Amino acid sequence: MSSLSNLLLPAVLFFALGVIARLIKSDLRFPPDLAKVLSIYLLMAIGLHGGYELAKADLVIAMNSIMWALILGFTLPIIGYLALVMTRKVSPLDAAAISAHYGSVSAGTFLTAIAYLDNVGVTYETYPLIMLAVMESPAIVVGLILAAKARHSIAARETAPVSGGGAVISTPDNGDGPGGKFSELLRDAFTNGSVVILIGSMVIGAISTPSGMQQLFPFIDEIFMGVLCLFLFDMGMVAARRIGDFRQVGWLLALFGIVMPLVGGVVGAYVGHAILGFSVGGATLVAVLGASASYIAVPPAMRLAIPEANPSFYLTLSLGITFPFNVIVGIPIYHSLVQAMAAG
Amino acid sequence: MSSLSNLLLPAVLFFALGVIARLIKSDLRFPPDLAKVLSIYLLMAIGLHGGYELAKADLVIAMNSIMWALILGFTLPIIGYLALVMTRKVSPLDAAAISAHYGSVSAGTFLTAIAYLDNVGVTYETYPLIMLAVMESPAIVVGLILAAKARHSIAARETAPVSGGGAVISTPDNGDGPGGKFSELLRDAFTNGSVVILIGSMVIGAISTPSGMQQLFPFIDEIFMGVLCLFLFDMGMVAARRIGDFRQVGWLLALFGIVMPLVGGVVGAYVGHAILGFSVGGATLVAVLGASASYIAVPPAMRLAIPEANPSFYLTLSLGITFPFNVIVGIPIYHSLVQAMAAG
Amino acid sequence: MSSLSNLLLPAVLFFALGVIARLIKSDLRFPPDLAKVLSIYLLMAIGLHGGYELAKADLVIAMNSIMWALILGFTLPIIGYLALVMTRKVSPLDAAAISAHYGSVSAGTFLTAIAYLDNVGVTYETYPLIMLAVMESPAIVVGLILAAKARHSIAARETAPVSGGGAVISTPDNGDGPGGKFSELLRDAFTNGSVVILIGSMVIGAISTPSGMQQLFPFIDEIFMGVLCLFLFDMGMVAARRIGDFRQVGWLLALFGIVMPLVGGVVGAYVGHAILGFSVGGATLVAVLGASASYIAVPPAMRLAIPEANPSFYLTLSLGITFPFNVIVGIPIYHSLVQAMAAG
Amino acid sequence: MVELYPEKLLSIITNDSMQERLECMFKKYGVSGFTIIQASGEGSSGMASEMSGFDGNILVKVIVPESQLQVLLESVERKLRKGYHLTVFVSDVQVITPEKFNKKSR
Amino acid sequence: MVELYPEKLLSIITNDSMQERLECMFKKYGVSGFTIIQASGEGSSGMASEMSGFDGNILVKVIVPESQLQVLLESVERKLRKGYHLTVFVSDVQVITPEKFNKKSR
Amino acid sequence: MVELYPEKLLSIITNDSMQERLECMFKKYGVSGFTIIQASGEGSSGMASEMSGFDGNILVKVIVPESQLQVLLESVERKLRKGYHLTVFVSDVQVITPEKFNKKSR
Ligand SMILES: Nc1ncnc2c1ncn2[C@@H]1O[C@H](COP(=O)(O)O)[C@@H](O)[C@H]1O
Ligand SMILES: Nc1ncnc2c1ncn2[C@@H]1O[C@H](COP(=O)(O)O)[C@@H](O)[C@H]1O
Ligand SMILES: Nc1ncnc2c1ncn2[C@@H]1O[C@H](COP(=O)(O)O)[C@@H](O)[C@H]1O
Ligand code: NA
Ligand code: NA
Ligand code: NA
Repeated sequence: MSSLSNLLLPAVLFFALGVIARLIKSDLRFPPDLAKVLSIYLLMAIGLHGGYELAKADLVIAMNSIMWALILGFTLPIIGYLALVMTRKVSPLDAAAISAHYGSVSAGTFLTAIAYLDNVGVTYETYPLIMLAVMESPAIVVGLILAAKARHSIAARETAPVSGGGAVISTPDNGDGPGGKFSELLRDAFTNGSVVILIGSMVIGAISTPSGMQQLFPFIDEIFMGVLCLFLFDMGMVAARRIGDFRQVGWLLALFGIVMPLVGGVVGAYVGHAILGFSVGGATLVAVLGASASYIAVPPAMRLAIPEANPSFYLTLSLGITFPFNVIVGIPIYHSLVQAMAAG
Repeated sequence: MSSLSNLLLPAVLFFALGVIARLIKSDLRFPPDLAKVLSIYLLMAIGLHGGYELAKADLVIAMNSIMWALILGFTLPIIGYLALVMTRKVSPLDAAAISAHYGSVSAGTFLTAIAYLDNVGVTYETYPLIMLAVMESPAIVVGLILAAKARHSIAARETAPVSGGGAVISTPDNGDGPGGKFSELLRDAFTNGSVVILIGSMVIGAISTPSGMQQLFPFIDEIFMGVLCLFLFDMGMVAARRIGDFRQVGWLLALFGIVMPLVGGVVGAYVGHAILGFSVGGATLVAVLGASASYIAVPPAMRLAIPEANPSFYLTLSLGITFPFNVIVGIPIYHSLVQAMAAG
Repeated sequence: MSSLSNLLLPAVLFFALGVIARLIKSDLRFPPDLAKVLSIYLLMAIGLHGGYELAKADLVIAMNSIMWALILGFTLPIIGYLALVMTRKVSPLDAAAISAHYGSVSAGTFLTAIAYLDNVGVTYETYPLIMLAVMESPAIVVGLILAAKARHSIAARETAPVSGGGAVISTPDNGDGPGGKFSELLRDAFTNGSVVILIGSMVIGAISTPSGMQQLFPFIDEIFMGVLCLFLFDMGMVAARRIGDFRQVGWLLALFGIVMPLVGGVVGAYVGHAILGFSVGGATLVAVLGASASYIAVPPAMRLAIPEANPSFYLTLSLGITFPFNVIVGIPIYHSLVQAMAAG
Repeated sequence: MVELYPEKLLSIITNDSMQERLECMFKKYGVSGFTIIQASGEGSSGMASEMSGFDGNILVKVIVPESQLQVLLESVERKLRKGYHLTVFVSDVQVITPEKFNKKSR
Repeated sequence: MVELYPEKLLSIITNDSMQERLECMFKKYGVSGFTIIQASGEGSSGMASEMSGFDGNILVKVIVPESQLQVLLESVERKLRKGYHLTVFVSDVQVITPEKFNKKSR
Repeated sequence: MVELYPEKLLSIITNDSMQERLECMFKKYGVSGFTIIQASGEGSSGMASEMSGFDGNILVKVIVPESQLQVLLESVERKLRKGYHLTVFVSDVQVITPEKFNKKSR
């Protein structure tokens, strides 16, 4: 029932429309920059709103949430990495790059979850929003560490560089290798665009004069749902373009794109419900944070940090499999899961 | 009187401002993607609204409207084609490409007509909206059929290929000619972007949960008129850029760009008023559907389907002549016409 | 106190966020066309609003305002030019190009001033809006005249062309030099994009039917502040990119970028308060007009009209120094200044 | 010293509605990759409006070994003969990694 | 086998405010067409901000027969001498349909 | 008659996340300027989505004297060896103002 109501949400329906448009090979194309503009708006709107609410929030719970966001962001990629390495379907560097995506989050999925909760009339805390902002970065750092480890073991095994499919495998030269400018990549992780908009808007929402915020509310509230629909319409097309690559990725890897969010969802639900003590709505949002994979902030970071990894793998998994899975069937599942936890 | 009030509509005034900006050679340029984004919004907004209303509509009238939309879409291009071939000013392939535009419709003109009716306080049915969605495609198909016919008769007359002005005239080689991949072009006709957005949004508007739609209304209602103004401002500049090409097109062809919408308007008014039995507002909208020519969906379709035709001809006619004519003087004329029919 | 409240305005805070994003080297990038679209919206919204109000305004005061706008637009560049030539840090042609920017205005600064006045609850007249529209052009003309004068004196001093840093200095050949197509550049000055949108929207706001305007108000009112925040966020990043060039410009020139707006602010405040007799709010806006420098309309005009001038100079000054100075500290200063005048 | 190897760069300027067909052509003949850039312009078929997102041009670039160039050019010529508007030109380029361009990408 | 004929490709990179003037120049000298691409960059006149839609660069491409190249270059050189910032370069290209580039488009 | 002087045009196609690094490289080796164009495409690392503003390609163009080309190519080759995806090609161009390209811009 709740999952059916999910499927009748305009936001989810527009995502499906985007997917369908590609499947029927429509010539519909959104301008390249539209998704970027819409996501800037969405992050700004949700950040302002969250900051405004958080100004009244409990500092202890907020700190606790941040700590658990960090723990999730560090732990989930390690789980993913170990699972991927065990499949023996991808190189350790690919495994590092892919799993970094699963420690991070997808704002699009998070916002769809909010639309879903609003629609079924479930309330939620604002703390998951800080967690959203916090979780973008650590996963990137873990990805770097895993990659450094992987490169080390490759170097131990081989002495001469071997040329692989299309790309030449990196020799770990001193200090100038992709893993070399670690500090630079670390800075990149914490100053990436989404984090700046989200945290910046939260701070502005918290410190602005109330009359100033009052003038902003129509912009960030009234057109929000419409913009979200447009964004998901666009992303539906982008995701569907990746679905085709999925044969290339292989069945086992595709399966990872569905199992990993379920694992992340369960862990997130437990953290949200049992550890942080959030309501059903709040814990569902934490589950969604655990389940979702980044497709905006992490891919360019991985291109720079782990150039040896194949972008087709991580883009297809996060954008073509996990994102549609979460938006269409995942969210109601995580909601039911938390309901069951709360009931049990 | 009603035509004066048309000229004081912000939407029409912004269109005029766009035209003037080009005529005085202002350096004003809108980003190339803006018109595309605005038209995505407009189609989405009007589709959602229409779908929401149509969910409550009479199925028999709806079916009837669709049937007559198909008839209009098939008949008008044939009238146009015969008229153009008679002028002997353009090749049969040009005639096919031009007339296809007149069987299709212009959402910009349709929306201006809605703004006009709202402004003079005339109500209208929602059925013309389905007709708008339906009429995009058949005209493209008719264009293909006319072109195939034209190519056939050219091939009958000539045996060796003759190189024409800049482009080499197509020899109808087996199955691989522009008319060859007919099925593919047919699919293109029915999956073109505008149709997908419009029909998709109508379906979403019809099946979404009411609470979901409620959250969308501010987005699709409140800023609608402003977005329409911005769109027409932009299109005014685009249209004015084509007005200059009008000497190149010749007086007789330019005249066609004014007479053809009048013919389409009369036919549409008759269908809307006498056959479908719509109110004055609804029949005016059907007249506008008959009168307007596509400048978004059909041109790229014709570039692919009838590459031998000169794009300057059909773009100048539909965008540079018929579109401004309809927006500035056509709409009040069609309205008066339907009023006269209703009175008589 | 009032300056603190300025710093807590969302619009100013977003500007600061944009600056910070660049300073911490975030990879945040807004699509190139976004600032353009947002400024089109802002000019259109403020124009419509102003036109609507001005339709009820006093014609004598309006005419008087226009006259004083012209006087400011012609006088300020001359003051700037003389000051710059005295510093001997830039060539006369650079001085002409730079000072033209200070006779013109920055709509972004003007709108921030409006947000500031709204926030502190100070009312203002609509006349400064006409002055905003009027002041874009004369400064460009003065720039041309100063450049023609400068070229003349260069030609008098030298007979053979001398090749300068990267660019070859122009020899005043007959009628075809950059200063030659004077009439064309004059036309450019009065048909530049911002002027067309602003004056066009004012006319539309004044002559539209009231019911037509009613439908536009949600678009031009409710989302206005949000769009302004997004625009200033973007411009903060653009400005910050120029701040780095400031060493290249030199300390004395950088100082000009702060002293010149103060001079313009004092002159504007005097004109607004003592001559035009506006309220504190209105006179503050006139002060802001005097103080602000153009960074949208004038730079491309100067590239065409004075190609020999170095764009780094005028872009760094107007965009990297004067704009942030005005937005962050200038506006409250001009406000206090007018308050002092009104009190004294 | 980095060594350079000769390849051919095929450039095609046309209306953006042709994009899908060109991509099909490239895949059919197994090129190693291609690049697409938005453009506007004027030519024998009038102006490609740069003022609206509708009806713009694209500039397509493909680097291929000399051996692959002819078959692509023949395919292009067939399209030209059907009336499609393609502005086509070939230039000589030099690359560092010739093996990259001599095989199909996937 | 598709035959190829030599032509010249003139490329100009400059500020987008120059677009109208360059188009005028092309029309004056009767080129068969031209193509314009948005760009950003840095050079002797500082950086052309790619971060805002204001004040960007354009890359203009014109294919002309060798005979037409000189007169265009002379016109370009006159502009350079007046102080306009134009980054200009010429390359050799080969085309399938030389007649397309040897006459004025309209 | 306008005289022409030979220069080298280095073109690099890569993911837009590489932009900052390439700009650093150019500044380090003191090129006189560079130009950047947005692009999309497909290659050995899959498709660079032209459908969203995320994860697009860039085409970078740098005109340098022959003497400067080698050091740039060596730097590019080092990046390739680390696994970065760069599609690189060099062409011969001719310019009017060789001095413009033979010195650092600022
Ligand atoms: N001589 C030329 N130089 C550069 N681009 C051209 C030339 N001729 C045509 N084009 C480009 O090719 C497109 C189609 O040209 P056409 O097929 O001649 O209409 C034009 O819109 C231009 O962008
Ligand atoms: N050496 C170069 N290579 C490539 N593009 C350049 C070069 N020098 C200048 N440009 C381009 O030309 C524009 C104007 O250059 P300039 O006239 O040197 O300021 C720059 O913004 C760059 O886009
Ligand atoms: N043969 C080619 N011709 C033109 N562009 C290419 C070619 N191969 C790769 N590219 C471009 O370079 C980008 C990266 O290529 P790759 O490193 O092979 O994934 C692609 O997205 C294309 O835009
Ligand atoms: Na996650
Ligand atoms: Na029609
Ligand atoms: Na000023």
